Amino acid sequence: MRLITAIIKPFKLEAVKEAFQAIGIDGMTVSEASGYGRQRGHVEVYRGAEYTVDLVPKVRIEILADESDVDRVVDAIVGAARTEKIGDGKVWVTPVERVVRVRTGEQGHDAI
Amino acid sequence: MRLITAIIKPFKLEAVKEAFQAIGIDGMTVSEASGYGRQRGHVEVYRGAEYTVDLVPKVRIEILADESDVDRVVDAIVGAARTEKIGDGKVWVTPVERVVRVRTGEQGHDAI
Amino acid sequence: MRLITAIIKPFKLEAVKEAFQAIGIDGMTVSEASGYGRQRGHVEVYRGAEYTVDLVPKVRIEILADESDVDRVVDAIVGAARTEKIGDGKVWVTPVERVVRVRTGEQGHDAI
Amino acid sequence: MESINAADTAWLMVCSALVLLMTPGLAMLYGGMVRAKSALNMVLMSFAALAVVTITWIMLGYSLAFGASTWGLVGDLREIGLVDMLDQTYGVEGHKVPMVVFVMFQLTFAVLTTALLSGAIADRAKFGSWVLFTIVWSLVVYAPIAHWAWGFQGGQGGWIGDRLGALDFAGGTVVEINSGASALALALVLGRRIGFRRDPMRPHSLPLVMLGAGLLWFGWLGFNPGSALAADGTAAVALINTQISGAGAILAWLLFEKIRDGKATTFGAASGAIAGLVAITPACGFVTPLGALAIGIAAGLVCAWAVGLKYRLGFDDSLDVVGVHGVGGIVGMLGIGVFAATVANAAGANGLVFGGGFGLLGKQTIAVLGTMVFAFSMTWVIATIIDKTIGFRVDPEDEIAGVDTTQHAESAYDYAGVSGGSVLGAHPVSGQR
Amino acid sequence: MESINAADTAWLMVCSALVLLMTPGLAMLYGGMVRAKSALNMVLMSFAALAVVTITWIMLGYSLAFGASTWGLVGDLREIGLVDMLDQTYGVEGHKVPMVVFVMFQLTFAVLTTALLSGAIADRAKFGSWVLFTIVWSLVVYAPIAHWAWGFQGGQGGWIGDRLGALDFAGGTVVEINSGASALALALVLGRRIGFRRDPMRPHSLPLVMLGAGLLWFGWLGFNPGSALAADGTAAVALINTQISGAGAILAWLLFEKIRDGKATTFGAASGAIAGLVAITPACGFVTPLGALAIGIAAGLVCAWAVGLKYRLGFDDSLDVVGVHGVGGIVGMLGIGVFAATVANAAGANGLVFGGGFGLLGKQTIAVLGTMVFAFSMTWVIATIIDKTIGFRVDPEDEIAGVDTTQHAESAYDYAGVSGGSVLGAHPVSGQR
Amino acid sequence: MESINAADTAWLMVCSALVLLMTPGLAMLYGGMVRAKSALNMVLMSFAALAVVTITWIMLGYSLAFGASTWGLVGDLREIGLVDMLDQTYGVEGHKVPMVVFVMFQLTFAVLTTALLSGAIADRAKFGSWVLFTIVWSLVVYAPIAHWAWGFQGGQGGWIGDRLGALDFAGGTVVEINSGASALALALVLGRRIGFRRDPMRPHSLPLVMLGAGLLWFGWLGFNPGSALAADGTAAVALINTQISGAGAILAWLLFEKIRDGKATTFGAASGAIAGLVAITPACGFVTPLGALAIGIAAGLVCAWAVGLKYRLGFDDSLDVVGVHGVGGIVGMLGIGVFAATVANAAGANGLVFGGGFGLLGKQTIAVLGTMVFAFSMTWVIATIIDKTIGFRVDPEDEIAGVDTTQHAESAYDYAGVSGGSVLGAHPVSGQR
Ligand SMILES: Nc1ncnc2c1ncn2[C@@H]1O[C@H](COP(=O)(O)OP(=O)(O)O)[C@@H](O)[C@H]1O
Ligand SMILES: Nc1ncnc2c1ncn2[C@@H]1O[C@H](COP(=O)(O)OP(=O)(O)O)[C@@H](O)[C@H]1O
Ligand SMILES: Nc1ncnc2c1ncn2[C@@H]1O[C@H](COP(=O)(O)OP(=O)(O)O)[C@@H](O)[C@H]1O
Repeated sequence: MRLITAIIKPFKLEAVKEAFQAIGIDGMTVSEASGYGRQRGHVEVYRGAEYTVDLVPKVRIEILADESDVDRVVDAIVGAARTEKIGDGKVWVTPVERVVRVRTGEQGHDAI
Repeated sequence: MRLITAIIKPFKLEAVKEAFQAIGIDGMTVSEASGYGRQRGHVEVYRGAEYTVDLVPKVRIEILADESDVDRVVDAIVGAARTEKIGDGKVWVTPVERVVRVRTGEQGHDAI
Repeated sequence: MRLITAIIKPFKLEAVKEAFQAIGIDGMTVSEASGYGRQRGHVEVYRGAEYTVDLVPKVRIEILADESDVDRVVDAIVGAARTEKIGDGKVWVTPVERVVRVRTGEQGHDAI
Repeated sequence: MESINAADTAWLMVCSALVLLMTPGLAMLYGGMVRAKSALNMVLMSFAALAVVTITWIMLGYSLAFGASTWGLVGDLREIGLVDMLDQTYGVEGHKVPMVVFVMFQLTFAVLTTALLSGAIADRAKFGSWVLFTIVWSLVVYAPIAHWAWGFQGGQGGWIGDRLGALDFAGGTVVEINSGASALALALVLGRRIGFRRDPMRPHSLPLVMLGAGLLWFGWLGFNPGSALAADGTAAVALINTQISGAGAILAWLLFEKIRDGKATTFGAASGAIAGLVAITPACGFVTPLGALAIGIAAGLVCAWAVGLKYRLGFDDSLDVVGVHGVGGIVGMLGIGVFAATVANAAGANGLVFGGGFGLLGKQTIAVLGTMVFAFSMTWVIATIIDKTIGFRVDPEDEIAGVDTTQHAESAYDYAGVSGGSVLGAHPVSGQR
Repeated sequence: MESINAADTAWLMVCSALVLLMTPGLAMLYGGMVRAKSALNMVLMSFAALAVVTITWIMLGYSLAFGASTWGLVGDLREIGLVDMLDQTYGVEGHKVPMVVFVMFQLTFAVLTTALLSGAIADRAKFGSWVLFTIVWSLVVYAPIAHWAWGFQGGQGGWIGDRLGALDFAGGTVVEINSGASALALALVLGRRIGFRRDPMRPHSLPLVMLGAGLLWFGWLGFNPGSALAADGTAAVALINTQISGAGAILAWLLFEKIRDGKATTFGAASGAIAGLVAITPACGFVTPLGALAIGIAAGLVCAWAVGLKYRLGFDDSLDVVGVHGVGGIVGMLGIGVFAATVANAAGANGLVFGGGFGLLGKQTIAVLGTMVFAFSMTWVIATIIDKTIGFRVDPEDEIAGVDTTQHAESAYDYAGVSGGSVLGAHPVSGQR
Repeated sequence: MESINAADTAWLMVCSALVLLMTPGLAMLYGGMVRAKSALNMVLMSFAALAVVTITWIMLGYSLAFGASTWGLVGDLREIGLVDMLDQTYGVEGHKVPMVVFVMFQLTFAVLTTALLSGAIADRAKFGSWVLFTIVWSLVVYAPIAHWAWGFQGGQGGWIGDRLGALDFAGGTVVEINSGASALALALVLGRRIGFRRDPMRPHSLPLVMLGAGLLWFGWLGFNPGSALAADGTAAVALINTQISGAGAILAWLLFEKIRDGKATTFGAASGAIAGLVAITPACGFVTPLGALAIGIAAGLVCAWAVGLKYRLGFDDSLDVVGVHGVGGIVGMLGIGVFAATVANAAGANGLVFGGGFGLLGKQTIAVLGTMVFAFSMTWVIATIIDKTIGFRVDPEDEIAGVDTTQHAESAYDYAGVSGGSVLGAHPVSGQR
């Protein structure tokens, strides 16, 4: 079992969702995040006082998947979220020892 | 050391907190998330334009725990968060190599 | 490849950012979280009805880094985020199997 | 049209606008007080009352309230639809205004009072049932009580104002006690919210609450002095008394909180303001400024204590209509019996401290009780009938998910993409059907 | 100064304040309707119109609208800068007010109408271009149409009101149809937003929308009855009619939604309110209360249907200026032809149902068409010239990122640190330059 | 009561309501400008001023300001508690209004001015100390300065208005310079916020700021023309001048920003509006519309520059009371010396450009300096005494955590469960004690 985490540009979420549907992935958890990296933020000015907002809005996606699905999931994300502009984000994969579905108590493959 | 992550229904947070108190777990980190899965979202209508809101509000809980506590923690979550309706969420466990308490620099078991 | 996750006090984010710049780390993902632990929350009162707000605002930082950088990153966080008051937070390290940069498809070390 | 007084006409038209604004103001106050998941429903209940009661009032309500009296209980139906009313005037010689201005001014009171009731049933009412309720209630409960207090017909009009001679300048019975007693009935019929006394139900936006309180205060400066129906000395007294009582009640409520809870709160200031404005409503045209101060302070203290009763007694009057409007209205009505002074208004009376004895206090008490009994029982009957037939309360799942999405297919806020991330979710299935 | 009527003066000054408030009210309504990333730009477009049109109006606009007429099309330039106007009066004998009060009252209409247009170009306009546009539009489109409808000069004034004899009490042509037709032109020139009909563009804060609707309603109670220019019986009729039509339209819109979509919505109530207030604007001083009710209900139904047209026809009138103001204005103007009654206003006329035949309806139709054609084509020309020269629309990246940060270097909200975490980011590069 | 003028009475009562609304409006403006963690405290400081100063004013303040003068410095104590005042009138023959209406109108000024000061001490003041401060300040600083400028007693009254003959129509000294100078003293006594010039302290809700600005503008249309104390030609001039100056200052501020920072901002529009309205406050009844435009533009430019001073000089006048009200008030007071014209108001004077020479400018300068010195030094003394005894500033930890939770046990917002997750935390320990 693996956990695939992706940080993407917010307006690409819809495209990623569609890419997942195409490969039969129909569960994920999404949350808001802010990114700091090569992509610069912007400057705001309030009564002449300037602030640099250097965190950029991002969306985090988490997908639990079987080891065998990992490549397809990663490729789907990379394919759908890419704009080729700086700040497109990262995807990473971490090992998971155990997964449980709360509703049923099912474990492992059956839980996702 | 393990990290137990759970995605649950928001209104079950209080019950999970109580379950943790019962088994002597008194630290966790909580954040907002949105879930996409079997549970459907809802439809909203603004001046006749319909939107499907297909992400459902969830809460993410993260608990660092000794390997020996993992089962108790997972059981506590599953027990407390279950409503037996679709969308109750998932719990998963990942390995952790190192834990540090910022305040003291304590490591491992002592850090949690 | 490792993922370093830190839960810190929100007003320490700026200090951590500076510490990272000093050691040449220039990417991270930040998100809001709420912490539950030794640090107590506060009480609020609305028309005489008292509520205990027992979750304390925190910031979560995630940094992907080479194994060799882990110690420096952890030390930088612990050094910058410490106030020596309860609630300074935790840092933990988990293994990562794979990292991809969405923009280019670069993998591993090159992706961060 | 007979010669009207332009100054009084201008004044009453402006006051109508001021009182009208109180309903959106109330919508903000109430909307801010509930959790975010039912904020819109709360707001919409007020706007629906505005729409419904406007129509019921011009069609029937005005006539029931101000038509020729039957036994002092209710008016007749001769003036429905405002037909033939456009060239009539209202008022005493020298202070005549176009009849429809009076109709409009009174209309804004009927609207606001009806909207007030929604506070008792936050988070859990079927919207359609609320709409139905407002139609019936505004005609069957509000209009008669308005008749009682304000249907002056030379001693042959409403029993409270015209026959008994109890004093109610701007609506202590009609607006405040009426809404408080009706709210209690509604709260009992609908029952407690899921999680009452267990879950946190704190206001989701106190700035919205404070905005509502500010707009209400502003409107009240038309509500009370406008009830003089002329831009005269009585209006002036009512104006300053309103201001003083509101201020006194804020300070009293904050002090109460500081002593009991250790901290004075913003929400307490809003609550105190409203309590003080409520209490002075019947009294503003009859008492001196110092009397107004006394009434305001009393209202602040008594209401600050009274809003806790619901937890002890276990009725879920969600936004404290009973504790603030009902109790505050009683403080004001009885306060008249104590502080009324003919020096403030020659057409008024002297209360206890101005040597008027217990007579006035007795009349005021009868007016209070009569209003409470009628409003509570009638509302209980109406709400029960609605509940037993089409149902008044939403399903538990809908209540937990929030009435905004389940009753109205909307959410109050979408701050996505503003501070730290963009979210999530909505995509148009079809732009438009 | 010749003797003025103090009551009418007070009334008109207060009405000026009420109408002025409508522009900030509109800013809240519009600001709440867009996504959070362009809320400020939306609000600022209204405030900029307030500032710009105040100046253009006193400098030139007032004179173009109310100066001596040339062929019924436009006024002259004799009264620019309000020079020598301070001791003049306006109005008929017995109802005179200081001239500058009339200037101010009319100014608030010019401001609001200009601000209305911004709803058509939400999320995508260059701010500097908008400012330039408002300067030109307020002089070249608004002032002439105001002259047409309200430039009464003994039959030698504006062609619509003074020569043709079409009726427009408070701005069905000048404000509503004008803004609707101009908005359509603007929407066409700027083109659709990125993601129109694909992305969710739901209102980011419905409480803000409802607040705006409430403030607008309040202001409308000065806008319409104030247009009587005196605190008299006509103002009174306009007042109650305004209230009734708004209420009727809310109920009609909610019913429409309930039947079509299954649920009545808060946003629908706000939209219905505005539709009803729009439609009664030209008619309020000429119809009976029951006529106002009919017009309100018609407006609620027709506009609820009309706001969907943009999706079918594919023009992105983002906040439905066309569907609500344009269509609502037409309903009202034609409604006069049907429901006008001299019993409501002896200076008015009788429409179809009061035995006046089709004559009035014909005149109203001509007024509607004349306004539409002129407003649409002139606005199209102005907007196109601006677009071809300095550009009217922001870059696509700026539009996606949001015009608040890209046009104004601001974000609407920063709730960091309040509920569940503090964020993030901003640090001052330099306190101040 | 002697015969009153009903039109003037109606007008002044409405203006009282308009000015009263400015304090909640200010609460929104100020509340939106601070970080979310201290928004409620900011709002509550205004509401507390409303409550406290209402009481101090009727008890003592009014008498100190308008009672019989001692050496032109302060009134006597004969009119405390409004006892025996209910049947008195105020004003010149033909324009008499009930005395309590004048008391109320002036009361709303005292309230607002006191509330203004809170902007200097955002995020860090002990609430109890603020309450104490407002009691003392409203009596010891505000009332005397009101006496100086407006205590007209046939040349035997206040030294600024009645003896020196400096002009201040609606409060350039009393309200604006007074609050600016006092705010500076407060800011110095309390010291800088933790993180001043280092941490981002951007407004947490600009829509709230804009709402506040809108309500303030609306109220100002009662504040300035109401100061004519009659619905007459002078009020009319004040009305249109107010509008023009506000508009001019918005445009000037936006232009200043565009040139210096590259972008015009929403916050700049709000700031410009207030700067322009502040500057015209003393001048509105004495200058022509073009004079008002000049003053507005000057105020926009000067204040846009002045708000940066605090960063250079290092005093933390958090919400720029000094830079906007103090500096704007000076621009207006001196502007009178330049632009006053008897053609605008025969009871006024001619300034520099209307051939009046430097005399008036000299008087205005003396009035400005006298007000500044007195307000600054008295406020410094009062604040220092409070600070040395019970303390005026919260503990550093409380300041970092936010004064809302630490001073008031509340948080402004709880949007949990609305967009993307429900949170978190609060559960009732006890429903009620
Ligand atoms: N070392 C890192 N650890 C965790 N997240 C990172 C790291 N570097 C970048 N990110 C995340 O990836 C996002 C994109 O990174 P950025 O450097 O801006 O562009 P790109 O990935 O296209 O080179 C950032 O906004 C941040 O959320
Ligand atoms: N493959 C997945 N990876 C990550 N999170 C998931 C996945 N599938 C579901 N979830 C999370 O679990 C929640 C519940 O899943 P859902 O399929 O709706 O119901 P259930 O778990 O009861 O079958 C989702 O809302 C989502 O947050
Ligand atoms: N077992 C745990 N698992 C995950 N997060 C934890 C755990 N214990 C504490 N935390 C996080 O660390 C934060 C600080 O912990 P706390 O016990 O309050 O203070 P300290 O770490 O200084 O002893 C908490 O607010 C919470 O976010």
